[in-house]
Amino acid sequence: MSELTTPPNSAARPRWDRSRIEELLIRNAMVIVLLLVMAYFSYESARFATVPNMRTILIAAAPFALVAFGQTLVILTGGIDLSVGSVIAVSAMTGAKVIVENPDKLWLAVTAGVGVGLLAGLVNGLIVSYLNVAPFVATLGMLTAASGAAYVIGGGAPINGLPSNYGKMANTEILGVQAPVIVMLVGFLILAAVMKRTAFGLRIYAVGGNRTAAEVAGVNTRRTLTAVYLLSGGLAGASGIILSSRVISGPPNLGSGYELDAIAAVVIGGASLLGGRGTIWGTFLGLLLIQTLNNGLDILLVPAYWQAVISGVLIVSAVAVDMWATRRSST
Amino acid sequence: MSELTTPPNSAARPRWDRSRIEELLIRNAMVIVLLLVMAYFSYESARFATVPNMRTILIAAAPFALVAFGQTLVILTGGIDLSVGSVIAVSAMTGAKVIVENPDKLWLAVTAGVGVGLLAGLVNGLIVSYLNVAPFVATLGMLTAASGAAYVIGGGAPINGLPSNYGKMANTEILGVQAPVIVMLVGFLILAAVMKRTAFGLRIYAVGGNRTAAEVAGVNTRRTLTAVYLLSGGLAGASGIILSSRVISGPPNLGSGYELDAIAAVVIGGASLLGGRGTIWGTFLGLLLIQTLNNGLDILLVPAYWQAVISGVLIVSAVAVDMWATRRSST
Amino acid sequence: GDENANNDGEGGSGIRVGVTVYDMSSFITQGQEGMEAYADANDIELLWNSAGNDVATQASQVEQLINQDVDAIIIVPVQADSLSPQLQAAKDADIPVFAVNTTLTNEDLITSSVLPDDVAAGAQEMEMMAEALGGKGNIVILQGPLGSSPELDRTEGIESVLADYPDIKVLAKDTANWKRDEAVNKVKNWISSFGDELDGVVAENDDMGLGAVQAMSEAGISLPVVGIDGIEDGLAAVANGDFIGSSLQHGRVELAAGLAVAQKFIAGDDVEKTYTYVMPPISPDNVEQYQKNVVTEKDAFLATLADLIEKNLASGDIANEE
Amino acid sequence: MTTVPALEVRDLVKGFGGVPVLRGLSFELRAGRVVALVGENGAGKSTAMKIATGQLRADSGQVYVAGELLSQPDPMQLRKLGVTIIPQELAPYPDLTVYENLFVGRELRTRLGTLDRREMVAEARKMLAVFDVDIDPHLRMGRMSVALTQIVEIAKATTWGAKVLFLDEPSSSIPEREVARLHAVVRKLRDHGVAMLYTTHRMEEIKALADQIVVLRDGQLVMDVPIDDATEDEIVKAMIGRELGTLFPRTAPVLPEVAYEVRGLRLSRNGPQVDLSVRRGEILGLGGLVGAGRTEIVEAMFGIRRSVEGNVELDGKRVPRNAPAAAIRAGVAFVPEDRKGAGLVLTRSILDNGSLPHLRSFTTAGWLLPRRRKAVEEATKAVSVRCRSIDQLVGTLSGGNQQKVVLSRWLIHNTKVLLLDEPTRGVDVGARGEIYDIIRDLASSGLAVILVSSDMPELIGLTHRVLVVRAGAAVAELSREELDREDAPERIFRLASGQTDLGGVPQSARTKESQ
Ligand SMILES: Nc1ncnc2c1ncn2[C@@H]1O[C@H](COP(=O)(O)OP(=O)(O)OP(=O)(O)O)[C@@H](O)[C@H]1O
Ligand SMILES: Nc1ncnc2c1ncn2[C@@H]1O[C@H](COP(=O)(O)OP(=O)(O)OP(=O)(O)O)[C@@H](O)[C@H]1O
Ligand SMILES: [Mg+2]
Ligand SMILES: [Mg+2]
Repeated sequence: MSELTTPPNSAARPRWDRSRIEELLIRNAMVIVLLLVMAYFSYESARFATVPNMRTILIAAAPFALVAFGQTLVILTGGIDLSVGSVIAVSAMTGAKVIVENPDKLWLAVTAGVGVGLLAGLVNGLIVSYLNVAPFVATLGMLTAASGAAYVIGGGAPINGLPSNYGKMANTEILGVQAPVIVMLVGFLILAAVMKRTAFGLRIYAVGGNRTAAEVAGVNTRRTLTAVYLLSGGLAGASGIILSSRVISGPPNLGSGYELDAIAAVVIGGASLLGGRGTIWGTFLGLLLIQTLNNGLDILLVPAYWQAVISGVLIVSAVAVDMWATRRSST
Repeated sequence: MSELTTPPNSAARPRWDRSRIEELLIRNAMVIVLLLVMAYFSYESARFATVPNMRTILIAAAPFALVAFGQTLVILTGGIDLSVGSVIAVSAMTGAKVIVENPDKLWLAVTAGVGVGLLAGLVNGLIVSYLNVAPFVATLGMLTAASGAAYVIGGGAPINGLPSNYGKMANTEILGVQAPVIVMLVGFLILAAVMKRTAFGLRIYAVGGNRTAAEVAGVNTRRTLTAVYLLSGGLAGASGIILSSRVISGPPNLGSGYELDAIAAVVIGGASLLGGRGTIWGTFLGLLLIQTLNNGLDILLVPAYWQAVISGVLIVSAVAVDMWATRRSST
Repeated sequence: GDENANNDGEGGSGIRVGVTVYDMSSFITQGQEGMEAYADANDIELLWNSAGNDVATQASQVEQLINQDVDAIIIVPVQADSLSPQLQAAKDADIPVFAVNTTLTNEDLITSSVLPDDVAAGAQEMEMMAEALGGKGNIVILQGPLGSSPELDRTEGIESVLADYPDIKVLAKDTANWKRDEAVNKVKNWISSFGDELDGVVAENDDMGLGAVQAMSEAGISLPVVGIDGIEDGLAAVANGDFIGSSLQHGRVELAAGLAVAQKFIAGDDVEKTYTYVMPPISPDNVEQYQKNVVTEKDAFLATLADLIEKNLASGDIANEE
Repeated sequence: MTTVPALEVRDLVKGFGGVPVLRGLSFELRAGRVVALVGENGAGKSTAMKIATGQLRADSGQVYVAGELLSQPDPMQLRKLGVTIIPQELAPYPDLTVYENLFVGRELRTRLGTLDRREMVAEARKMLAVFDVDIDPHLRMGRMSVALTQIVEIAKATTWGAKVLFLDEPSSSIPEREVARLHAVVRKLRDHGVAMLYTTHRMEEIKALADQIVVLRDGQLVMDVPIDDATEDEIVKAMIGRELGTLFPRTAPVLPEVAYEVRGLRLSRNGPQVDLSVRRGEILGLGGLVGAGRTEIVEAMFGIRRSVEGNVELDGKRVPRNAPAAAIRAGVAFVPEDRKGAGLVLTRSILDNGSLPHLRSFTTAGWLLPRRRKAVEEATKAVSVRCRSIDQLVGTLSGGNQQKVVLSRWLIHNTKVLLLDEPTRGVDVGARGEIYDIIRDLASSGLAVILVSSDMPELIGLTHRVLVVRAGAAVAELSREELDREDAPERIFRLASGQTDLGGVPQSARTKESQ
């Protein structure tokens, strides 16, 4: 085998594998961008690089991270989940409604909220995999419908007057780390492991890389797809519970617009919207970049609308650089 | 040779081309859905099927139609333009700003507004075609950035005190038809003709169907792509001017969310988000369906949030039926 | 369905009033309850539309209502200074138009308006804060969606008071779009930015104020916070000391007043050009009564609302709740 | 030959991710001459063509068209200079009609500048008539079979007056008689002075068509001579660096037990019924014309295409229909005809692709086990996949090696039946021999094999028995003895095309058919 595995003229070829180094560099490119942004903010404000501020970034990132992780799986299959913003709202409203009516049944509120998210995800998944409706359309419909449902639950208004035990969930600390941050990190570790080390993860990549080939290899692609949307819905539900617990209220427009930010995080993290390419780690970097920008620009007192302009330009630039690097390494 | 061109069992194959008839039926399916919806509303309310109400539907559809037409071209190339909502806002703000500073220079305001739209579209197009950034990301960046820019133009506030001549544009009637409706119809006829009768139209389909092949066939795919985004931006700009003229006001959040409705109209109209398939006529039907729903549900006094639920479900169902019909006809 | 369609003439004794609101916010949901209570009591049919925060949609809805030949149109605008072509169309169709909550600039096209004094509300909350700080300190301001008229007016009110307090410094002001979750993150970032320098948070509504309270509790600090609106959680925050105060904008009262004005006009009574809803201050002393009206005993309150509104219109103090 | 070459490349160097693919390649194409470009899978043929047509950029080297050096060749510029390509991966616009497909990029216009559709349809008819195919130009391209698609692609590239034409395996998926028409077209173009570079893995085509032969090995030119100066053996030796043994040594004997049995399988209510059985150790061939429905049959047997009724049994146990996963578990393996489209996940590694069908046996509670790697490593070694490591992405392997990966993954497991659909399409002679060896070895170890092939020598040389399929049903069977007779190809063809005459002779039928 060995003469077959080494191409002739190997003298001309460097010992280390250039493509791997470039791949490493590309991956690090986003780390480097993140570090540069952080360095800039630290230079501009002594208030940025402090422990409390890092905690602030992390807790803001947490609910958003769950949604982005779920979105990563969906995008890896070549789909998209536009409904997560509304699913956050409908889960939060459900949780709030349940807790207001049963103030001592915290577990019921959490179960109901996450359950509604799972249900929405399941419906998305079934529509996408069995009715063959394009994910964009199926989840756009769910975006609209679930947002309506969130208002229906509250009768058009936010649910106020939540008992304080509901707020405990998101506001507890364990060993000095806030509970949502722990949920985020645990979620990250589990999902990263699932994607790298389980059959389910491999099937997700396979379905996204080539659905027909996955089918030929005996993968139940419909089940895989359904599971992925289900997960995305469930994570959005969990995110809705965390968000509403954090603000101890159930606003029917909670999470609106999160879908676009979540997708942006995934794409900044190097995933392809065509499916098959991307990692949970990349998404984590992408969302840290977004959250760091939000935080740092606030600290520098940049007005909201300028923040929008700057984020828009930075995100497109980051992706353009990434594209350029990837192309260079593969052509 | 006959065995190559005729599938086996050719006795069972009718003389007329089955696919064409089915395609006709599929196309009519959406017309039928539209007519059913209209019939239902007419039955429920005598106020629905009146000339003034039809005029209301049409004038509401007009600015939205321009955006959806542009979006159709973009989607035909396999792309997506998420930025149109913000481009509407930034164009409206520009037009308003110009007319407030030069109350008698209507032409300047219109030129500036549409020009800003064209510029945004050009930037989208260049980023997509030359930097190879995924259209979703490029236009998502533009969505954010242009929305910020709309606020920057107004200094964070709407532009007030527009002269009444600015409102004349959208509120004039020609032979009893409101100007925006005429613009919509003319736009429809021109674009439908362009797509059917010009090389540019054919090339748009080709680029969306198979970009590499188009390149090999000598199509300047980058120019085609750029032109399409440019057009989409310009149409969004025109839409922004019409909208702001219609209400004689320059709100910085004008048009927000229009992108998703426009995409929905295109997809309901039978286009594929993968590119290469769809028509302007289909989009026209799709947007009439959406506008009729909006209008009819309002007239039936369905609460806004129930409207959202109903629209979401109806749109997904319509597309699912369409998918089913298409599949049936092609297997 | 059919009933509306067929009995639309003046055969019944009732009148038909079209309403288009900017969106179904909690304020509007309250307002709808108030209007419906008043409508039931006065045999008025309401045609309720929500514009989803889109001016163009609102324009279409006004046109639809004109088509339906309603007796009056009440607009709770998405955008101040908009819709003049539609107002003109209503005038041409001889349908009176009433603006509630936000002004529509083209005054001669509007029969009458019922407007909260947002400038005064902003000033009122800033006065509360100034008093709590002893006229000296550093604050941050959470604004509504930039460019919306309550944001513009409340900011104007806040700034007018600040002019009298040269020792109060505004460290930062930015929008959190009326939202609690956005405000939490915004204020936490500001706490990072300013640390101990910060002395108080002025929020242009209660929701954002509650977000600020949450942010401070996460950061382990406690500073005076003031809001506007008197929503359920805001009233509770005043009661338990999280807020130093708020201002009551009671949607039920304000929107019902708008409907009452419309009804009077149709009945041929004289109406004033503008009714101003001056938001009563909420302090720990009076919060209990408002909690009753807004939350705990709101059904009882709604039952008496029609009479209350009549009384208020006569007295001119349309925000009165006693 | 004093004129300048129509197109010339000099010293092309190209690498992907640090791995060199072309190392200083030079050749020239002259007007009115056909150059055959041959080489193993992965030798760099497509890469060279893509560079010469501007789709890829070389790391260094020059492209001259009619003596002019192009600084940065791009497809549009080359198109203007009269250079075009029929790519290896077919590239139709599936949602456009046939005539639109033919005219994109050179639309016919009316005097007003609008599209002249009527004229385009008329022209399209003429263009297709050259190939003697009666395709309605209004048909949607996506509804055409691969073979017809390829013919339209050929018509597209050959009829607009190109001066230099690259044909990258144009005959890989069209039946033999259409290949003959393609050759006629190529000769006609040659007579009109077009310069052509033609890639193929079919030896017989080279001799039939080319004036000059260029052999590529590992990115370098190892032979560039007039066609008459090289024998077939020399060409093969230059390509693969060794002598090629006999492709089809005698196959091992068949065991008596029936392994796999299909009874009454129908793909649609009124469709034809499929019955067949294969014994252990047996290689059963399915022959037929393109579009005969062989692919549909094996896909339905495996379960990825819906069947509505019937019975499939393996070792006497029923295998559920319409459930590929269950079929795999039962021991059925399937190598699809379209390896890129249906066989492989190009964005994943050899490891992942190799283990994908067997994840159940490589996991506990869903978690992947280390023994997966060892199993895949062994399987790829057994078929000598040429790769850097099993972590290499499958998409970066050459065609033949990809095919071996698809095959190798069924070596890992308890495979009992192997369904092969065109397993050597686009595979070079060397690799083809290796694949034949593997198939034979598998059969002699007791597997039952069903081989769908349009390659006549392969069908006849490798199998124990051949079923001829027409219109979705088996119409005849040829035993090994019948296959050994001289007229076997002729008989299979006649059976496949529905000429019921089973006897010998009718030479007239043949000539009539090829007119
Ligand atoms: N995009 C790519 N990235 C990495 N390697 C590539 C890429 N494209 C081609 N290669 C490698 O370049 C080599 C040459 O590929 P090429 O397609 O030119 O081969 P070929 O001679 O046309 O083979 P075949 O007969 O199978 O078509 C192969 O080893 C292949 O793995
Ligand atoms: N020329 C054609 N026109 C229309 N339909 C065709 C044509 N060729 C094939 N088909 C369709 O494809 C089906 C069979 O195709 P299939 O790919 O299974 O055949 P095959 O014998 O495997 O051919 P190949 O040798 O190309 O793999 C037929 O039932 C027919 O419906
Ligand atoms: Mg090749
Ligand atoms: Mg086949």
